[in-house]
Amino acid sequence: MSKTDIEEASKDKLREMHCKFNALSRCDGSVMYSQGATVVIAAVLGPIEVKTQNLSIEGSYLECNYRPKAGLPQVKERIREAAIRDVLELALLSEAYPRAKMSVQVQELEDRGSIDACALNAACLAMLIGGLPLKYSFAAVHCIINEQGEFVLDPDQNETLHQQASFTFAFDSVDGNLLLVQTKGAFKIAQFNDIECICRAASAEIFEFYRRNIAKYHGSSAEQAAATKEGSNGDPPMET
Amino acid sequence: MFMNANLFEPGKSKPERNFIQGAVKQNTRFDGRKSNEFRDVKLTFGADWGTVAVSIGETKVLAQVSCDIGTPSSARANEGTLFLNVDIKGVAFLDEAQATHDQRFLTLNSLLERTFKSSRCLDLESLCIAVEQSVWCVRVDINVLNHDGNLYDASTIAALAALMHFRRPEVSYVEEEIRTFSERERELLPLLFLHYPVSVTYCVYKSSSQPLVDPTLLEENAADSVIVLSFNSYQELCTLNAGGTAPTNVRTIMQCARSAASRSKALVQFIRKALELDAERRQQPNQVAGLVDLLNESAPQLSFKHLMAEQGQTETNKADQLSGDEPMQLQETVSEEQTTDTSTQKIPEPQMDDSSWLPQEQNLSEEQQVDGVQLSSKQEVPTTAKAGKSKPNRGKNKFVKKQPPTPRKQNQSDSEEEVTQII
Amino acid sequence: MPSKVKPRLSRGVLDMKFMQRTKAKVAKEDDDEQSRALYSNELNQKMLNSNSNFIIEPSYSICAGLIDGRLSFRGMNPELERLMELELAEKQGRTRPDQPKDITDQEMAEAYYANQAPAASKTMNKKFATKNEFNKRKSNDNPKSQKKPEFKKPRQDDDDDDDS
Amino acid sequence: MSTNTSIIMPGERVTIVEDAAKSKRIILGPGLRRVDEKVVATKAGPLRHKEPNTFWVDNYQRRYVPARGDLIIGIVKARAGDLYRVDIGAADLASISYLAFEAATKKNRPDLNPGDLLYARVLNANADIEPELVCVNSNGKRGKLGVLQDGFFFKCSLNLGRLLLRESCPALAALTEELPYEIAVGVNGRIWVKAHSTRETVGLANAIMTLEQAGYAEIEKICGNLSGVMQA
Repeated sequence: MSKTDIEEASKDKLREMHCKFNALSRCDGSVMYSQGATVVIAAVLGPIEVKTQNLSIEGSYLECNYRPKAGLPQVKERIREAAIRDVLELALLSEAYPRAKMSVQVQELEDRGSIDACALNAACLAMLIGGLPLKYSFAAVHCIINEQGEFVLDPDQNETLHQQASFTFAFDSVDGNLLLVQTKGAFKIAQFNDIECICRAASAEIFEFYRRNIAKYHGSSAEQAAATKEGSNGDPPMET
Repeated sequence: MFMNANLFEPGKSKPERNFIQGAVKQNTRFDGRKSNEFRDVKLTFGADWGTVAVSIGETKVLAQVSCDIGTPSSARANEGTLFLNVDIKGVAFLDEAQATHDQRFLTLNSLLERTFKSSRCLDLESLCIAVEQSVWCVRVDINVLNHDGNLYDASTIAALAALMHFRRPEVSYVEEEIRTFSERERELLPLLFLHYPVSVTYCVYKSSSQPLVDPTLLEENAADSVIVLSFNSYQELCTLNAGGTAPTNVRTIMQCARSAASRSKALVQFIRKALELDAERRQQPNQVAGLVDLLNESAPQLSFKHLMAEQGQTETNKADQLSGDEPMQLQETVSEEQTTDTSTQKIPEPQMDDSSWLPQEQNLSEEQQVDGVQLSSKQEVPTTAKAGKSKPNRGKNKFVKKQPPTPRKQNQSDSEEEVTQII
Repeated sequence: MPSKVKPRLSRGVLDMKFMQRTKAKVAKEDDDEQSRALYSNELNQKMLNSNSNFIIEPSYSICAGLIDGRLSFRGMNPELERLMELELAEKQGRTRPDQPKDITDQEMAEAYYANQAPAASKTMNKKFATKNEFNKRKSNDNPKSQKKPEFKKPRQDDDDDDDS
Repeated sequence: MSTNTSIIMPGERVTIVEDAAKSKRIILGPGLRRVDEKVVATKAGPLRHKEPNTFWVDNYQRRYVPARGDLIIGIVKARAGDLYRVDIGAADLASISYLAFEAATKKNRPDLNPGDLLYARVLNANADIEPELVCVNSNGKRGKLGVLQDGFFFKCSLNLGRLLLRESCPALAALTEELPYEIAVGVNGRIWVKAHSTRETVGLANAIMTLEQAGYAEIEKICGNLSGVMQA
């Protein structure tokens, strides 16, 4: 993670990302994730017991909630929640645990722009840490066209005040397919294509961030793994 | 079906319960604390006004205060409203633990209502814009993030700190028209307080006469009864909640109340100090990091041990009112600092033993500033700016003489309040 | 479905006593065919023919070869430690150690030779023995052991369950 | 091996395993799945390999997923006819028949009550049916299984459970030097400990919990330090 401050000028860079795994002690996996000054916390529980009305023998039932920090969820939050659920459903390998429920909760801590993308990325990290079976990981990127017609990647809240159009994309990690497209405002299709390219490039950075942090979390375990391997080589095969 | 608590709850199995009972008897706590020792409290203020994250050990709570303009109730036409909302369903997953959730949620909710609403800690009259027409409706949302015992204290600290941190925009009411000033036009206003209540929780076990303060979830679940006391910084009781199956004698409750009173005082002092530091940071440009600090390990932490240790040090330097060995302990490690805390509690005890803690107030020098703010602010018309006053100025407040009758009167009205509320 | 129609045995033939094994075989074939037909649109040829080199093992403990998690050290639970020792010995020696005996070989041999014969014949012998012989044996036995042969209770650990 | 290369992410093809599968049979552990002839990861974490032919993905998962043969610690929740319902920290409650105890008969039922702790083996685990436990081995003997009396019990991550149960794990041996104790580690992330006194048990449990925060490599260092933790 670079220590450089997020400058207003850096319109083509993601804001600085931070994350802290298993910040909460009781759930099956949690992550506190920040992008710039936007902070969200995501937690997963699963596979757990499912209510009969949601039970499915085909695959697990996914419950997904987004909670604002003040007040009850309104329409805006419901839309965000639905968007998160749609992406998670695509990524989750639900047939691994039929007759079970996966619960993903996203709690907003501080909204300073790009909250949709942050919430999605946090949910992805929480699922990775919680060990839910996934088909692929995903990364979401937010980008706007400001009033000067410039593209601003991952804008801060005060940059979004006068925007022409805003875009949120989510990409999968394997084929780079688009999992989510959310646009608002007026734009040309050429601009859309350009922004899609910018966001795709930025998503690679987020995937790298995921990998680096999970590696860090598993920490020094890599050397140890090598040691265990050698140790277990000599051992007789285990009996079952 | 549905008997399975998907979330693991410690303290529900027989060995755990037996073990805790045994350990309490031997005065041993699982995390090595003494029976009257607290976990460290940490505050993190958000970039927005009225956002605060509180952690007591692994218990984490987020509180957010918001406000908008609404109509007052007809019974109290000249008062704003305070609404408290507790959310335990989010990332804490407390709704998954089916059997206990209702009880826990209701107790917590009623505790908060009684501590903040019924005790009338906010000066609601100051939130009135136009009588019978529009008032400020203050809403506190408490989001439980993680539950490792003592949700009560974490919630009350979070609610209090968030309310104290919150700033509302100024409004003018001219010719039947309300005009709200933006932050650029006029400085935002803090809320006005009559007193500052905060709760302290104890667990009582059948096997021991010694209650445990600040229980972890394990201790809480294994406890026979839980006592929650809310005190304000004048050491007046605002709420007492005792339940469970352990027979508790009066002496135990008095003992709890005594230490809770001084603990509450220290906590309010701590919150105030943390707010001061936050205000200082806000003076400097680009320094407001907000809740990102939770992720940043090098960020300055507003922790109870840290701040109050400093406080104690300056206090001893200034007033020299505490015992001589105090600074020595303070320089030692974290665990030692905790004993400082307990020793501060112990010092007043001999005086309090004559069954009243009011005489003891004479010793307090630091706390009385509250009255300064309160007295001056009490009867004032709502729209005047008082931002400066609530910023505690400790030097000045030393000279303000506190007046015990006022808060006491307040306190007596509590019970009436409660009665009317119930009706 | 097989293209070539197989000759089928009639029910009458199959009901004959000596055709029972063939009958079972035919019934099984029919069953298999039915189930194949049932799943034919879900199973493809590749799935039927592939002999996969993969075995799925969902247990971490088997994958990582974890040891049993119940352990006792320094005499906290002697019964458990005995079990641990046995396991260790088994692992090291790769041979099954002798079952712990309630009666040692020595005892067994002595008892056997003292009686000279299996127990039943001994009791019968007693009946036919002369008074003299009987007394002699008794006096021989007495100094050696007063122990009356009795039913040996199972080992302590065997019946712990009952009182726990 | 650098830290980065050993981490695999969901959806990634694991070619090392595919190559190995060409010559021999391969056991795919948790976190790996087969899609036709490809091997794809479903979880994020370091790829582990055990000779001769086992591969799996290590993960800091905290939710237990029952698997046949696992030794786990469960809490008896209720009695339902011929069964006891046991919470093992998985999605569903497990069941154990009252005949699945040593020397149990229809007349002679084991005396279990809600809240009791059981160290048991998972007999059956399938996504579609609730898991079944036993407290006897194939010879009808109790062995190490059964009710855990007294002591103290706490939850940890699944990872810590597995960490302690590696054959080469130094932690338990290091603790042995401090005091005599008895322990049951369930791979469902639950640990039960018992020592002679309350204070010792608390120390022991705390010592084990400090390992939770530690990575694999730090464990040796911490083990050297355990006596310090115990005193505290």
